[in-house]
Amino acid sequence: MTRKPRLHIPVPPARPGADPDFSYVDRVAAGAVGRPDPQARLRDLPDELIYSMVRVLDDEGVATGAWDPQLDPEQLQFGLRHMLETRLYDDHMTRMQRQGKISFYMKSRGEEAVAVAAAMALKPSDMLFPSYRVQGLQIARGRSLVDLMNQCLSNSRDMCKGRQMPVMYHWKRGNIFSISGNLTTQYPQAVGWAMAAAIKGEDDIAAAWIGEGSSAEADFHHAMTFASVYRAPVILNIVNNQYAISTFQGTAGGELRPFAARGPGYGVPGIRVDGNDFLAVYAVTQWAAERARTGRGATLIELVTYRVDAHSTSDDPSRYRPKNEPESWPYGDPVERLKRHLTRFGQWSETQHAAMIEEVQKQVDSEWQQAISNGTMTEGPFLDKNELFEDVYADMPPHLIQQREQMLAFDEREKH
Amino acid sequence: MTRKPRLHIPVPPARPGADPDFSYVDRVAAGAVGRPDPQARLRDLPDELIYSMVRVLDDEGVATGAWDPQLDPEQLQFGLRHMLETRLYDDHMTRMQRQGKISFYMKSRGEEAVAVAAAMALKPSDMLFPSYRVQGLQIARGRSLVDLMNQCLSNSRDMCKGRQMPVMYHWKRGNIFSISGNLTTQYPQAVGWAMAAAIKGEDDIAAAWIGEGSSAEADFHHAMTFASVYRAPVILNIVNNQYAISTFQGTAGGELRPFAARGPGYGVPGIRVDGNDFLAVYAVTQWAAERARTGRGATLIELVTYRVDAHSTSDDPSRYRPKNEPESWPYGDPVERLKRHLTRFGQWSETQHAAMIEEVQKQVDSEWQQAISNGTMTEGPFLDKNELFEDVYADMPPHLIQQREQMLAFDEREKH
Amino acid sequence: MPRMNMVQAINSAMDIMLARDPNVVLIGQDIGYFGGVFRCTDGLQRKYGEHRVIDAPIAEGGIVGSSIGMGVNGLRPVAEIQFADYIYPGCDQIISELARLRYRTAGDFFAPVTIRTPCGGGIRGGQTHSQSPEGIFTHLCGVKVVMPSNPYDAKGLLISSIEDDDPIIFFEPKRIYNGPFDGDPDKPAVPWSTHPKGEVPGDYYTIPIGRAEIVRPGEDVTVLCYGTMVHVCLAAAAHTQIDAEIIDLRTLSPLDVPAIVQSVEKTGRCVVVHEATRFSGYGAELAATVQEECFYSLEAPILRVTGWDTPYPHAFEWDYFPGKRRVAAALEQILEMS
Amino acid sequence: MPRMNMVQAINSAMDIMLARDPNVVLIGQDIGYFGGVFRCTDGLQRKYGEHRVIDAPIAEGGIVGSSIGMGVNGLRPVAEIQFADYIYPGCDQIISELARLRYRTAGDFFAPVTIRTPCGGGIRGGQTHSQSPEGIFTHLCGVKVVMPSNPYDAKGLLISSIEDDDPIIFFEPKRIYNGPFDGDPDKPAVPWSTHPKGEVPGDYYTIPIGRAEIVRPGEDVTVLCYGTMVHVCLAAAAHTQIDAEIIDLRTLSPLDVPAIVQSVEKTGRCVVVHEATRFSGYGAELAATVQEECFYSLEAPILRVTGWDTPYPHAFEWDYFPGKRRVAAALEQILEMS
Ligand SMILES: Cc1ncc(C[n+]2csc(CCOP(=O)(O)OP(=O)(O)O)c2C)c(N)n1
Ligand SMILES: Cc1ncc(C[n+]2csc(CCOP(=O)(O)OP(=O)(O)O)c2C)c(N)n1
Ligand SMILES: [Mg+2]
Ligand SMILES: [Mg+2]
Repeated sequence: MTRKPRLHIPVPPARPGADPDFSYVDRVAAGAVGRPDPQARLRDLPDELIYSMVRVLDDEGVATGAWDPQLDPEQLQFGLRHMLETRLYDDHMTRMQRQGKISFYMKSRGEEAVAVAAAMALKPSDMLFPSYRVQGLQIARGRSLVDLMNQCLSNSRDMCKGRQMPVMYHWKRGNIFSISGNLTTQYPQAVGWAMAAAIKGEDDIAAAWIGEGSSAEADFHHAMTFASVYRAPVILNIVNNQYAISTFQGTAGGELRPFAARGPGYGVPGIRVDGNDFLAVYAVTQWAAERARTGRGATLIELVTYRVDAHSTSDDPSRYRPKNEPESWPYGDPVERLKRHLTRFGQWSETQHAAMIEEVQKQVDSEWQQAISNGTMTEGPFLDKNELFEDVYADMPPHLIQQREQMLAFDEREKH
Repeated sequence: MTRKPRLHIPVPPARPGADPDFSYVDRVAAGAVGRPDPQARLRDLPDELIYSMVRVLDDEGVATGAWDPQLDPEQLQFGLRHMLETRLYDDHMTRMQRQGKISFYMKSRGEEAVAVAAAMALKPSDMLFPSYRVQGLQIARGRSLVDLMNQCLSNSRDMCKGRQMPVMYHWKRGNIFSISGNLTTQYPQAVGWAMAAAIKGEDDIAAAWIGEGSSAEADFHHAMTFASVYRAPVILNIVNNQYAISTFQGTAGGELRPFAARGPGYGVPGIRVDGNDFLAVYAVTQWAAERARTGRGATLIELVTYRVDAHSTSDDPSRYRPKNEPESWPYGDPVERLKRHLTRFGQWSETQHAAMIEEVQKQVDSEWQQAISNGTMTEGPFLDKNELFEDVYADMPPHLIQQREQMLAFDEREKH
Repeated sequence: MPRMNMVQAINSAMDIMLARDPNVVLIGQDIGYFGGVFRCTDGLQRKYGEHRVIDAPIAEGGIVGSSIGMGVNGLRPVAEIQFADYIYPGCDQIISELARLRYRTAGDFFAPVTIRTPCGGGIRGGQTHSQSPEGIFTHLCGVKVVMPSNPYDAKGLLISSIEDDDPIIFFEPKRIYNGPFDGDPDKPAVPWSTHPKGEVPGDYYTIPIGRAEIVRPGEDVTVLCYGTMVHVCLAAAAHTQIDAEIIDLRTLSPLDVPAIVQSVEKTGRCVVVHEATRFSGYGAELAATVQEECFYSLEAPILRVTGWDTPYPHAFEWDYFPGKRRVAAALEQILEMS
Repeated sequence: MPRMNMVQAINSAMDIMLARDPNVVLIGQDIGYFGGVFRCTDGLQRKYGEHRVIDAPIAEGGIVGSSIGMGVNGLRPVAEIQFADYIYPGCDQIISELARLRYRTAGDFFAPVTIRTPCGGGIRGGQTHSQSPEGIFTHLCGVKVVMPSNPYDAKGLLISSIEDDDPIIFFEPKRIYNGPFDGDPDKPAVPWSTHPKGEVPGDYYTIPIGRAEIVRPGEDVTVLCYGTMVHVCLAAAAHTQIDAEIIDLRTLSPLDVPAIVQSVEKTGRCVVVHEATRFSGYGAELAATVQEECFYSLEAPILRVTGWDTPYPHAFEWDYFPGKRRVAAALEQILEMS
């Protein structure tokens, strides 16, 4: 009987100091994967959807293959604009956090296409259940940055009334659900929302996003099981950005199989897509949405991308991965790739691009000015302190009224 | 926008009054599925392991194909005897429940091979994490029926000291873990046990059993994820007996894919086996055990069988399925099939069989007499009432000592 | 007036709400075709269809999580957890999501989910069919906790719960589904049909959430109880002939403090009774509140009669269960004190 | 004597136990190579290897469930739940399995698992990084609940917890990881190095589980508190110059009742303080026990100073946090009463 430990421990390909090594990420040519009829039955879907990768944009920026969604230039420029807006918004808010203007922030750099393209491929009436790293959904749906900034500032116009940490947005009118600090809880909720739509005979569908690390939570299984049993009209997205804080995707169970492979076992199609390829994300989302809307049930989409920046403003990735790893991600940058595509076909230019960046930057700055005029952590206008006790219940019960009075009494006391 | 409900609801093929319909259960010929090298890598395992069914015994009782474990007559007779012992024990205890001698009972009729064959294919030092319907594990490992009966009686010799409902056995010396009333909790526990064995460099493996309905619980996902990430030496069995109390296996997510299909998505091989085929269950368990013991990690086994009797003594299946459904199960009865096999090759006879039944029945009866001599629900010897407060903690804390005294004080009080 | 047991009253409440509000749906294990292991949903799927009375997979977390989603999409889900002992896999969705959704979205999103679940012991169910976990949920902000003690209240409170826009954990003391139980297992079972609270109007009515009821007026000591223990306490009072004022809390959270204070200020004594284990249980809140509110009226310490601080056993159930004799002893003890 | 902050003391406890006992293993999210989001396991994987300091998938239920299995197989797992706010997915394994395994198997099986988890507010973490859920776990039979208030106790109690054969929920008040905090966020942060309890022996020592400590002897009122609130209470006493006897419970369950009774019988007054929400929280048990044990010594009702009964907010944190001024007000109020 051996006495040598033989527990397998997943180890990332490169630690700080070592050279980045993405040999575990297979190189797939754009257009390599065929596009099945969205009405196809699960058993007729080819394995390549899971084990290869849906890609449309090649390295030269040419769109190739059956998955090319054939979007017109305006749509593409619209997508580019919203990815840029997302990125510059992220950069700005990170600076503001460093300056102590907000308590915390989480960027989505490198993952903008995952959110923006998906939002564009869905109907405005479809309900979105986001994670904390798909702010592009809000921006692509036309949410003003001021609203988002107000939330991060917990100021007088914060849609959460100061009750959530920064980036935990929601948007009722825009059909975007509330972001929870507890991972994966939105997954079965999205399935339930979709079940209700089906029960009511409505055509709207739901879509939810989690990270690959979050797929280990129980709610992933709950969502997959319920989506499968009731054929719920829902799109379940796993954003595989290779990291969950410090642990690489192998620790979440991605070492042996792509996360998309979890689908078929439940009777749910899985698709693996290049998450940095705007056209591919759009096309795959559109395909899954058509299935859901036409009664073919759920689709599990793995979006392969890379978390370029820190997990959050509290994190320092240089502690656990090579500093230069981001540059060596084989599938490039979503903004650059869409830009190259547009430019190549004369629908965009460096000057236009520079102009757009300048314009968006101006917009971000001016919206920030607006936002702080609604208050900051340190300067008013502040939320009404009474809000602390509102919305625990639909109507405030006696003990909360009493506690609110106690709180106000203390303030009085302090004054004198 | 349609207004017609379009939520899919799984509906069983036959309700009470209708004719049984097992057309959803594919007929697979014995020997149809090949036996891959236990050292094979997941990617080299054929789909038929999951989408077909491993069967060895054909309808004539002939063992065919590569999965035939080639057991000698003594082993087969040993297996037959323990299946019979399990069955007659079940029948006896059910009668005793009807007579009010025990509070509750759960039979495993029709599923005896699932437990007995698996136990025989594993080493005595392997740790078993049972559900409440694999009592055959205990019996095949040589547990005396008296011990099991003592537990069901919560009598003075109950290994649970009256703290668990009937059938919630455990057997430390026999390496069988405690049965929990909470479904599926044993699954990640078995994985953890196996992780510890691997950490310590020991060769023992773990095996766990749940029902197909229980596979919907979060702990199924936890177990699969951890087993996959750490390649834990564990066998995860799903006993698909077609029912979870009143709901058929489609409600648990079995409508679109066999439960074995959940495995590969995690990087864990899945195998579907005829659970009423003693030889097939033995062979598949042996195969999975060899993989686990040689560092190839976990296997998910779906054992296809049928719950012939009520869920428990509190249940009445005629409320939700055709009365004559059990007889029409396409894969027969595990005892009959093994008997036919042995008889066909002159290693068994009707007279031997009748004699064995009589002998086992005698044994059951005499062990019951022994058991009730250790006390029943109504007659002593009873457990020491002080036991009520033992084992909450390793050492009894002051507040429990105090509460125990209060309890005893009440009894005193009543006496006078 | 029709007579119903608690199962029928609960069934009637859901029947009425399914008929009145197209957005009401039921989901749970074995609740559909089968009608539930305790028969509480018997006949409702046949009557309202498989899209409104839904058999669920065995995943309490999925049942609660999907119910939240359905609630956010305009439905009023009534989820059944087959036994309160099995609610824990749903804890994260209940505690982190259901209870706090309205707060964290400043009222923009909420899920009017009612979670029904049978609780309590006395049925020889052992540790996993006998638990009283209400104390975990009364500690949450954002959910209301209800536990009726009779058919009439059960129906009225369940209708109120389903109509309530806040999430509600609705505990059903399974020991009294078929008849009141005074804690003496040797006595022949009494059906609800002989009990005044077994008279239940066939149609719609509500009982307000947040209101306790005095089920026995008295002068000497206030007894705070709920669920099965209401009947045990009544029996103890009758047995000891102590003039106890027995209050059936009915709603555990939010608590009807005025009703309690008024009584304790009158009696000057208080006994708190529940089946759940004692340490850090719900009874502690009752004792803490009473001594805060009524300290100067109290002539004796508040006593707690509860389950012992052990898991619920299979054997010795009647030594574990806080029965008539233990409540009676506390009543006698507290009157001797001062 | 070396000086340590609480993170270093906790790290040192695990370091020593990993060295002393080959069966001790650590498992949790980001605890391995990275050393934990709060650095509590910094350097331990490098020192003891990946088989003993294990990075886990993001599945609290899996972490607890597999830890139970490891414990049953002879290991002593120390599991980290990254924030107490994320312990709920592990509730079923903790409540239904970990807490009751020894009982239901009559001692044949048990799992000596220690669950470490950072709790409490004061770090602008909002509702999902600030919770104090101890009251859910103190209600369980079969687990012990510990919460240290300083580096010296943290190390001694964690070593005792790891060596204990019973499962333990070990709460770490994250606000005081780096220094004591008296509740005033505007004051400059104080490091542990200047605090007597920041003097921590480098080697093995234990502090017994189940023992409270008087951190400030006094005559006029007993203050029961733990974790961060110990420092807030000390500040309130200093601020009001009230001669309060402040007891740091250290172990919440099982509770050190004699230490409490002795003090309250002396002072005749008691204030209970915790960060957690008030209704049905752990403080209720303290109040209930004190009035049961010390009723005739009490000159005033027991007061509770706690978090308000709302989710933990992001804005208004210092209106929510039961800070010095609220404790001080309670101390003054209780002395005026009688
Ligand atoms: C239930 C729960 N457990 C743990 C955490 C702490 N946590 C926050 S983000 C995170 C990593 C998530 O990684 P992933 O799902 O891959 O998303 P990503 O950050 O990469 O977008 C963890 C462990 C949490 N928020 N909730
Ligand atoms: C967590 C939990 N939820 C619900 C139950 C109630 N329950 C007991 S057995 C059972 C059905 C289980 O069916 P399956 O897993 O198929 O096992 P089988 O009874 O068919 O062997 C249910 C729902 C439980 N014991 N635990
Ligand atoms: Mg990630
Ligand atoms: Mg089954």
